Amino acid sequence: MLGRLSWSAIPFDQPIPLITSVVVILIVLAVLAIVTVKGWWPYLWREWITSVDHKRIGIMYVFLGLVMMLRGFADAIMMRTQQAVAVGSAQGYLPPEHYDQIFSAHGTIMIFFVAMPLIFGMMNFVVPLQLGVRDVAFPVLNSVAFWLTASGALLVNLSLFIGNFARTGWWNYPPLSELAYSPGVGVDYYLWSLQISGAGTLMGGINMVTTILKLRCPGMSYFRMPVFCWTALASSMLIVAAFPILTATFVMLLLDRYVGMHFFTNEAGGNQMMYVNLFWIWGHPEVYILILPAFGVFSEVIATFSGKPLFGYRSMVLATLAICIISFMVWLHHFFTMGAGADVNAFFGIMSMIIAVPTGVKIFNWLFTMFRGSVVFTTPVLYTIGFMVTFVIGGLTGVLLAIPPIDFVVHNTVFLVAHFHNVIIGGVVFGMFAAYNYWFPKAFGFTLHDGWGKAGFWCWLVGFYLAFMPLYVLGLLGMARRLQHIDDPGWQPLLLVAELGAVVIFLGILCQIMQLYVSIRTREQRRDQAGDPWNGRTLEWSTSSPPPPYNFAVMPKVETLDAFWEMKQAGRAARQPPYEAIEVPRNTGTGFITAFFATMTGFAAIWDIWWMAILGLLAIVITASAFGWSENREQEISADELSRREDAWLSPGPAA
Amino acid sequence: MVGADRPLHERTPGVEAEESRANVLSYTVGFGLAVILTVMSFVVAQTNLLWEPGIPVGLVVLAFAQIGVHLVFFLHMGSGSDNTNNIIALTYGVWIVFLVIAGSCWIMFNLYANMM
Amino acid sequence: MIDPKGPIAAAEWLLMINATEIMLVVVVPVILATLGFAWWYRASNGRASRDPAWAYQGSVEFVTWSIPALVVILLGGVCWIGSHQLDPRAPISVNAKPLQVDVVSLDWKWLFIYPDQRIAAVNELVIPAETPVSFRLTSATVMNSFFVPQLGSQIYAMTGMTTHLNLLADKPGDYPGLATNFNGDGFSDMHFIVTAVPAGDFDGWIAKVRSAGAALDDPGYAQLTKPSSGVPPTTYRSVDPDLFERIVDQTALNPDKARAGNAWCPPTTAAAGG
Amino acid sequence: MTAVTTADRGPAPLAAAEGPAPTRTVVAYGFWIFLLSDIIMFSGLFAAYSVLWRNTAGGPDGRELFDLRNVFIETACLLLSSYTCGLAALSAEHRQIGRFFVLEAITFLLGAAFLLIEISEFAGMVAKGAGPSRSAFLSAFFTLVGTHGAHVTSGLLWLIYLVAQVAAKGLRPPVLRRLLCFSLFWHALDIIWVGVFTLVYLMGAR
Ligand code: HEA
Ligand code: HEA
Ligand code: CUA
Ligand SMILES: [Cu+2]
Repeated sequence: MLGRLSWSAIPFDQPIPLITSVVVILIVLAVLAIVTVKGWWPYLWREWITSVDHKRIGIMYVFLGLVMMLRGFADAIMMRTQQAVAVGSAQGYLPPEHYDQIFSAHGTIMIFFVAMPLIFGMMNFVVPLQLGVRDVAFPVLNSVAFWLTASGALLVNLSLFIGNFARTGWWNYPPLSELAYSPGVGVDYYLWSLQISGAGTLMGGINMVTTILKLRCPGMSYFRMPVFCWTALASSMLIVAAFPILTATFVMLLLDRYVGMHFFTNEAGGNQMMYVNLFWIWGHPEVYILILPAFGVFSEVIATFSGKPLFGYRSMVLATLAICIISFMVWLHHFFTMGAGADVNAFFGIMSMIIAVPTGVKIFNWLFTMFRGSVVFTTPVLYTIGFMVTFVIGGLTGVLLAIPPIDFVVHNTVFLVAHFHNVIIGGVVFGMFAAYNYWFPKAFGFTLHDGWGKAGFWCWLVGFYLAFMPLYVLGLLGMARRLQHIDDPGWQPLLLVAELGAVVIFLGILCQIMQLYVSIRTREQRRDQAGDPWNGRTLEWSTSSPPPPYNFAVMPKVETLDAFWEMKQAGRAARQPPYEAIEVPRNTGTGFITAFFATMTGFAAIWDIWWMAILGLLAIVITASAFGWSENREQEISADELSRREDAWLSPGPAA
Repeated sequence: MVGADRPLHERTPGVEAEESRANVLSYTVGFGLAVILTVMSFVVAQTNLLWEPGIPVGLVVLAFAQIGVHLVFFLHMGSGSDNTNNIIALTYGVWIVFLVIAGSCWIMFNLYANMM
Repeated sequence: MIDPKGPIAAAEWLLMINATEIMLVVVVPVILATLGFAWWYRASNGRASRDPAWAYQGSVEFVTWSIPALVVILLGGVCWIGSHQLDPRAPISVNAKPLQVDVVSLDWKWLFIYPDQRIAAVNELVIPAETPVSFRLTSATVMNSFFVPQLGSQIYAMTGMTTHLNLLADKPGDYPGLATNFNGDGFSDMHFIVTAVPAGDFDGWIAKVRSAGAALDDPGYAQLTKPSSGVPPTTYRSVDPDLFERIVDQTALNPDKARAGNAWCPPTTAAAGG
Repeated sequence: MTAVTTADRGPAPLAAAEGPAPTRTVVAYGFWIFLLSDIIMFSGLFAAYSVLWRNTAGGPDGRELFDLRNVFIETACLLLSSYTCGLAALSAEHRQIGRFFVLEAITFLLGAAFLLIEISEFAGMVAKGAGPSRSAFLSAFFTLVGTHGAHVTSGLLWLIYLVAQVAAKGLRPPVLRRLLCFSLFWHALDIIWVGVFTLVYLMGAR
């Protein structure tokens, strides 16, 4: 009846997971209780859960990403602490079977449920606004995509309380991940949650590509699109091309595990190298899926706060597209040491280095954007400068790794761990924090407190260097990654420095939480009445903060790059045109319901509860069919309503 | 302007002006070509009409031709207002498919050869 | 940093230092310029000249593309040559006959077989200094990677497959070796010491091993395949020199079983079916 | 959600630079991107098959297992169904609802015939002891061909569902857009089948 599920799945005998579970469950229950007592459910259901507004969905993505970041950080600090104390003959406080789950969960969560939701959130929120349109191409699909991502995140976290997570690293390489070596539910949690969220990601990518290519306001030709839209397009194109391969690869591994096939097993002609190959065909483009939108953010921020157009716009676009294409031709650099011939290794090494050219061009262009501008040091700008300094170091070590003979001596050491945290924290995370500070007023109608934001930045910057520079050194000394304990006592000082770094990062997170708290408390003073707090250049700043459900009462007409800036220069901003009725999509529970049943199906499949899996699948089909039958998907906002709303915004203090 | 004759979700007027240029003739021509190419594939595979070692190459070429026929006559690539975008997307897709299959084969066969 | 003790490692470390230096030539000025530009052009600096319209200049763009391109052309050349020179398969050309060592990754220990000497050892690798060592590697369980940092390159070990690696120790000494590809709970303890002895002493070591300890027969090997970690170094007085091939074929544990390995890449026999 | 403003009421916008594209274009383009991603998904399976097809682990290979006569009939069914599906799309556009039903019925029958042959082929192989867990080759074979079969199955279910919509609502623009997506899907399945019969069957049977 319940498949493999029994009471023994709950970790009563392991204090650490048990206590964590209890605490997390209590927090969740407390939140649910508050929501119930305050009677917020109807509001949440109407305005958020069933929302198909791209802005709301974007905000929910970012929220999901930030919450998952806390989980990922909890894992990170546990790992750093373990490695700081488990030196010499000491075993630390985490036994291998627990430590192994933690780094696997950390990597998986950080990539799929922190970084991806954050970039998707930013793209969702910003792209339609920057394109001057009212929504994405497929608003309901957007909601389905978000909720499927949330469903995957839920499943990963469920593994904490019920059963356990994979102990195979975030790559989940077979044969270790095959039934023979990982008989438990851990790998199944990994596979199903990523399959479900992967489906969501693919939908999101298709939606973004279609939106950017087919829905732009009048006059918004390709070369008038803001750079962030270009990077969102490139990133989404990579998603559309890469995620299906991951899906196919995981299908093969699932078939191996569930029906005894032999794609990657040690027996019957299976070939484990093929998994590695397919995984990285997805995996390498994935890291550029993450970094490209961050590049877009920096481009917007640096131009806005230098009071200048972005230097070399066309070069920037060209570089973005070049990265998009080339990043699909380098994947072998993740397994130079597998034993391929010198020609193959050298080819992929050189292709990898070539990416340094367009990336370098971008760095130079940001540099020249500041040149002869007037740079205002807001929090987003600090993140941008911190990024430029930090990322080039990570890029340098990346290029080192791209030279096969060098990779031979640092592959799978903590040198590599340092490289990718260097580019991910210094690139993606900084980018998302810049975006968060930059677009927060647009999303919520008030600015964030700059002082706490800057304090957070400095903690993150210093913490990052303390936490990861020692790992470069340790890697060169020959310390492997994923070690539960370390034998050489001589390495302990550096490991303690790294631990300190993680603590400083934690302080940064506290500052950010304070920033949010203080900003909400003082929101009345920090209202963004005009909708343009930074003297922005692109269309999202031309509407109110937060924007109305329909974004623009009258669709903007664009004649130049940096459209809003030029409009302000020409004095054409905030003209009050005659309003006409418009349509916005109607909210629907389709996304939430689909994801609910997807979670159920995934959970059932993990625990071999087949009746429930079939039921869940049927329910998904029925939900989709019901939606596919419906026709009345839009609602009208009348001209009167529009003018009432717009007057309310424009009259107290007209913009520009 | 939301009339009863035009449902709400028709975002833009002029939707029906977008009709495809397909007609019975184009489908029939496409079908005929596809049949010929299919038969040729089967014949080439099972007879010795083609030089033995060249057969796989021949089959691949025939498959490409056939896919082209499908794209042009059934999926109407190359007509319609939206054409350039469709073709760019297709080119990108084909390029990725090529990289995945050819790249995997190159890497795997190289690994096989180096692991003797 | 690390202290290379063989030509392969020395070359790789030198390459790393060179490549780093080359890139620092660009990266350091970029960092300085970032900080400098940001500071000088801060909004509150009255002395900075401003040009808020300056967003394009062909010559500047030409330079911004050229600088990284030139660096990459240089490093790309290094990459191509280095990959060929330091290919793990390439034999090391010195005037000594290479020592053959077969490496098997087990859960969670390393088995070293000396096929010519017909002896074996677990978690202990003794080699003659100044003599090239030619490794063949495989795994009896999951994927792993064999790495002796001070001697150079690492390479994967995988079931049903044979990878190749050539290393050389310049001087006698003890060099730590380790597994770098995570392979389960016992991973952290899967390390060993490579002892390079003066070339003359190697035969003495062989003789000593031959005279003591157990023989590694099939039951003994079956015992080794059981998961265990932190296994102390052990030597075996004798071993079937074909054991490695049989492990690759996956016939070592049940000889009657037909070869189950990868049909495309049988390590010892010609490829079945072409 | 385009504003129905005066400016939008002009002739149908041709280039996207003129403003958001009409719904039909957007839907068709989105679906086209989905199809490309689906084809890329298949390319992963094709790659796996190409790498594993000789790894028969001492078990039967394609020469022993494949019956090209069946494959030819399967191909004929699918090709013909693509043709009738295209004609059905035409009748839908011209609002010839009777013809539309007949043609879609033929499409369905041909697709179902294809599936039946495939299922009986699979069943025969399993009965011979050549099931998907016999060898890596057979795993790759069943997964690649089976995934295509699963797509055909969902296509058939989708077809029933759409025909029901047409019967209930008539050929209204939203229904027409869904039909357009379906025909794109059905043609794309045919394209994938060309890859399958060439790579798997014709080359494998030699
Ligand atoms: C956001 C994520 C991100 C980004 C942007 C990058 C960027 C790069 N990465 Fe990184 N990488 C990862 C995330 C990322 N990486 C992850 C997660 C892994 C490991 C996963 C795992 O194993 O778990 C990894 C692993 C990894 C490896 C595998 C190593 C191994 O497994 O042994 C390699 C090897 O080539 C590599 C190379 C590169 C290169 C060449 C770049 C380049 O794009 C960098 C380009 C940038 C610059 C070079 C700086 C700016 C340029 C200039 C200032 C111009 C002048 C300079 C020059 C011309 C050199 N990366
Ligand atoms: C997006 C990717 C990402 C990010 C951001 C991080 C962030 C961090 N990671 Fe992680 N890491 C990976 C991806 C990432 N990591 C991957 C892929 C692996 C490989 C796994 C494997 O081996 O399989 C790995 C492995 C890994 C290891 C190696 C384990 C080992 O090999 O033994 C370690 C060890 O210290 C580590 C530490 C850290 C630390 C200290 C941080 C810190 O920077 C902590 C970061 C903290 C946060 C990001 C918290 C967030 C902030 C908030 C919650 C915001 C506050 C709220 C408001 C603003 C409102 N990571
Ligand atoms: Cu891989 Cu032989
Ligand atoms: Cu990579």
